[in-house]
Amino acid sequence: MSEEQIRSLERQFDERIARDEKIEPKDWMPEKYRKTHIRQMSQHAHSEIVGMLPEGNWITRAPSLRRKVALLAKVQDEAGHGLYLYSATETLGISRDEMYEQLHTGKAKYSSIFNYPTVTWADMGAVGWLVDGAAIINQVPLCNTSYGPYARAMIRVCKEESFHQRQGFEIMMKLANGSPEQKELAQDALNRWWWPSLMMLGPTDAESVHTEQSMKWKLKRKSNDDLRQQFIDQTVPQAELIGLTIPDPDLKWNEERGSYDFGDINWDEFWQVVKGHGPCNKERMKARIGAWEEGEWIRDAAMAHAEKKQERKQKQAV
Amino acid sequence: MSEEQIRSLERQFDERIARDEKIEPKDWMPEKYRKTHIRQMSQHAHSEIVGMLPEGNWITRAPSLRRKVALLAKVQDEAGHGLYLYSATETLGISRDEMYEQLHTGKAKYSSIFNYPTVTWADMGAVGWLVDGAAIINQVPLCNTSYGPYARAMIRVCKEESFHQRQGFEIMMKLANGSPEQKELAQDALNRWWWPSLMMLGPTDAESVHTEQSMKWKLKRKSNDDLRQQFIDQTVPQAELIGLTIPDPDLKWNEERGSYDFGDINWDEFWQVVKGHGPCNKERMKARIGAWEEGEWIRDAAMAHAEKKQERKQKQAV
Amino acid sequence: MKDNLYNYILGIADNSLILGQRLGELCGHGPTLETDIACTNISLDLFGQVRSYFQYAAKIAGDNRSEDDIAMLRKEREYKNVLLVEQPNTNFAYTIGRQFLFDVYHLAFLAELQKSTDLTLSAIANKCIKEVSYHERFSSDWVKRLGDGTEESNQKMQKAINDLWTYTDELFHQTEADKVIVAEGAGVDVTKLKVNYYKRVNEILQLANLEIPESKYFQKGGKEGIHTEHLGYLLSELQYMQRAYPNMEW
Amino acid sequence: MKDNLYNYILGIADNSLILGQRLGELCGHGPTLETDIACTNISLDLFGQVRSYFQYAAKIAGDNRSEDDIAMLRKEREYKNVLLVEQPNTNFAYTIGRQFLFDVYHLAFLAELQKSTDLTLSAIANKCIKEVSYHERFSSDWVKRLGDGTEESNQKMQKAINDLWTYTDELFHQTEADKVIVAEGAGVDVTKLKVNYYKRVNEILQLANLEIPESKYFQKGGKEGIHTEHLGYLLSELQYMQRAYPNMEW
Repeated sequence: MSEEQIRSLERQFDERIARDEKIEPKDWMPEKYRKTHIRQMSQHAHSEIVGMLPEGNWITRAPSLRRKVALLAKVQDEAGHGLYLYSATETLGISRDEMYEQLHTGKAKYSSIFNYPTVTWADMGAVGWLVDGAAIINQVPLCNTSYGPYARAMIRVCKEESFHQRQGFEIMMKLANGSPEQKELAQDALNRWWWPSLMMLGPTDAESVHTEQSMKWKLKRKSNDDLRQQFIDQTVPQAELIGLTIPDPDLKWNEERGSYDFGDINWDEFWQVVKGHGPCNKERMKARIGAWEEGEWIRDAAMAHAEKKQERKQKQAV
Repeated sequence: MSEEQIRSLERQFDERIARDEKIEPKDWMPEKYRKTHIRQMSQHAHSEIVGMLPEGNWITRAPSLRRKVALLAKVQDEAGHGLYLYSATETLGISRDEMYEQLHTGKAKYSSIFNYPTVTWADMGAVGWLVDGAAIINQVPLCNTSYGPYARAMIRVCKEESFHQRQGFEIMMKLANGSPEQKELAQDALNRWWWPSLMMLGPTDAESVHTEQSMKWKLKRKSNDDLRQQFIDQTVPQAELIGLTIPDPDLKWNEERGSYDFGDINWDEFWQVVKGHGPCNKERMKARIGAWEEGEWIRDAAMAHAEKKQERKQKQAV
Repeated sequence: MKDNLYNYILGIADNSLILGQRLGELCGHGPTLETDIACTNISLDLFGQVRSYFQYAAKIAGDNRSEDDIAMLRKEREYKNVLLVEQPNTNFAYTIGRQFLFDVYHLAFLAELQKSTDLTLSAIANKCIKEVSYHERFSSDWVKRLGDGTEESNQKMQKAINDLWTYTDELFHQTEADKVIVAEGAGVDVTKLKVNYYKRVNEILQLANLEIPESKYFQKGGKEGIHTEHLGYLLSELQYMQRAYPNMEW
Repeated sequence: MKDNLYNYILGIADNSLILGQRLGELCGHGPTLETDIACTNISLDLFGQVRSYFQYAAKIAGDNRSEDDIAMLRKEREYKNVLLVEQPNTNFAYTIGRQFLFDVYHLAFLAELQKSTDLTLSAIANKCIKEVSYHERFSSDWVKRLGDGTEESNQKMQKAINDLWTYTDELFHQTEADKVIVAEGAGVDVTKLKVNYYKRVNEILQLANLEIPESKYFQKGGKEGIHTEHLGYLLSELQYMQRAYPNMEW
């Protein structure tokens, strides 16, 4: 194709997106669009899969059968999200195995929040309430993103995430209304998860790359700082409702802005974790790579069995 | 050597034993004496090592620091017994590695009692009281056995075993005098360990092989049935003292014999366990073989390091 | 009477409880995303069943104890599950083998329990049987896949079956409580399930190119609360929160 | 004041408690009989130390709590050990690496604690230091053996050191309680031990043909009770009996 032709295709492509049309797998798309989507979507899929680990950590120790069942179901939903996000990403011409490879070698990222340990049962509440809460704020706009398979996956994901978020909040509420010990557990979990949750909305706009292009492609519709403000404004009243204190002495309502002012985020910590030096980065990768490597003989067996079955069928047909 | 000469040596050898002289590693001995001792002594060493497992099972869950320390020390003593029994056996011209090999391939046996699981904490009491108790009865006569290294090892072993036995009895006593729940734990442990402990003294005399020869060599000084009677007569009053009931409806004092009569032993169970089909035979071997295999790179490293160190020393000397 | 029914129900439910817990350990660590989801799903089904059984048992006990008290506040000697289900996830072949050897039994058991004169039990059985027939399909498919797959997978699957075989016979033992409830028509006479069980299991093993173990030595004890050394560790996790924070709501 | 001293003692003793427990897991499973005995011996020493510290702490608390209450009835957020000692026995190189990286610190720490103005603490330190100098010799010998041994053992030892390195810096952090007790002259200013610690550690690593990790990123949190996910499982075993059978004598 001549450069002229490409430019014309690009123009048409941009116009389609501007008209809110969805881009589908078989449509022409700029290479950069494809690559950016593979990066973001696979990162999103990886986050679901790695995100199973901190919550999986409490399945065997859940305090009641009801909570155990809910937690199992939640972690299973995350596996499901991973599954259809990987499938959606595969429509862009990359295999799941390649994506795993990128995850295991550190080429692909996943959400840094999952590099914090789940230290007590209350973390199951805090993760649902705050981490899923922040995730939803990140993800709701993606239900209208330009790439069809991603947008459709996100609609499904968001529906389940908001159920998870309510479930997490309910765990926190129960603890906050429980014995003094339970209330302490809840407050402690909030103290530990608050700041990392704010970081989940991404670096400040000043430090953020890719934003402009992503806006155009509707991979991003609000800036990180706007999303963060939205998360804070939504979450603070919820904490108040159940009598927990946000661990930020600078937090206060700003009448003029109609929003909460809040304290400084420790971006050094953020970058340390992003760069692979958070509390659990190594553990998380060890778990994922371990599962993958231990799974090799099983995947081989399944493949060999399928081939043998096929052969047997063909022989019978002859 | 002519047959004549051998017969003469054998005669002298038998006379030495009859005179209660000790046979030492460098002394001439009949091949059968050597083999029989290797079999019995290595079996004894293996029993110490495998015997670490059922008790090791409760180290991380011991109910108090005092008990944890005592249990650790006890299991460590067993390792120590293993160590000097292996050393004593090595004087007969077999290496520790060869003995392990025999254990791991099932060629060598170990005491069947260790193929029962330790199900509750009270089993730490029952094992000490009953299993070590029965072991002592088996072993005390061996302090005077004819093979010097074995006799000396047994003197040391017996001293520690009787300490262990008292420790086990003390655990049982504490439980038996404790809460109703604790007393139930103690009674339950006694119920489960009583019969296997009786079996520890070996098959009935009618079924026992090797006995006559072993008597002559002082590898055995009383018959299995006599030892069993001794164990029962010694243990029943101890149970009564702490208010526990021996789980044998046929048990009763026989005034005439001056001993307890007791019920039938389930020899089918005994032989099933001996043949490798007890509750934990597979687990015990898995643990031992696992430790051995996982230790390979470590033993190799230690050897390589020692060699390199030696070389470096020699080079410096040049 | 009530005691026997209570114990009978626990005898059924503890199998699901302990197996569900074992599967829960794997959640997030499965060899593929699909098997991870499937195993978690089975675990979910099993815990759902446990809740139905224990809620009923709690009603029978009639003394304010809750499903969680029954699940998490017993001592190691009070759990009545068979030894099979407490065996560890040594590797995926063991997980699948354990599941398969239990599912075949479980399915046949529930088919009979549907006929129980106890209407609650028959209703629970009726609800569970659909789930369990899915479990059985899943696990026997995987037995075939691993048995038939590669040489390595065949060996691993064979080893798992050989090791787990010793725990199958216990499925068909009856406790005293069982006998009473069977006589009343509310329970299932498991001794009658044995022949068909081995027939079905052997059929699948053959399809999977696996040898049927010949050992005639079996382990039992779980139904009487005498467990393997694996169970204690499982319980220390299962019970941790209820023990450390007693008498609270979650 | 008393609270600070109590917390200070727990901060010392919890390291021995958790490390002793980790070593206890290995008892009967060591790679050779000799190392099995040695590791159990270290575990024994550590638990002996724990008892001395906790008996003293119980006296300070003065409210009838026992050494076992302190050891086994706290919640996961109340254990003050450094993250290093709770790391699992991934393989023998990790066990040795963890031991070595702790022992070098422990020995230097006790040498200072001997000078404590608190006579009980200085007496305990005086008793323990002989044991710990044996530990340090044992673990550094093994670091050298594994580092210098075969290519495989060198790689394994290097990997363990690399992974555990991230937990070393925490040894030299001070809690609020630490600062108060140090100011009073009863505690050890751990910040002053840091330079010599790395000097000694690096010396051994070099003798062992191992590379000194370059990472400047470190983990902390244990001293404030924020632990890695490994600790919870360890505690569920450690506490099991005391939780399941409360208020009894053993």
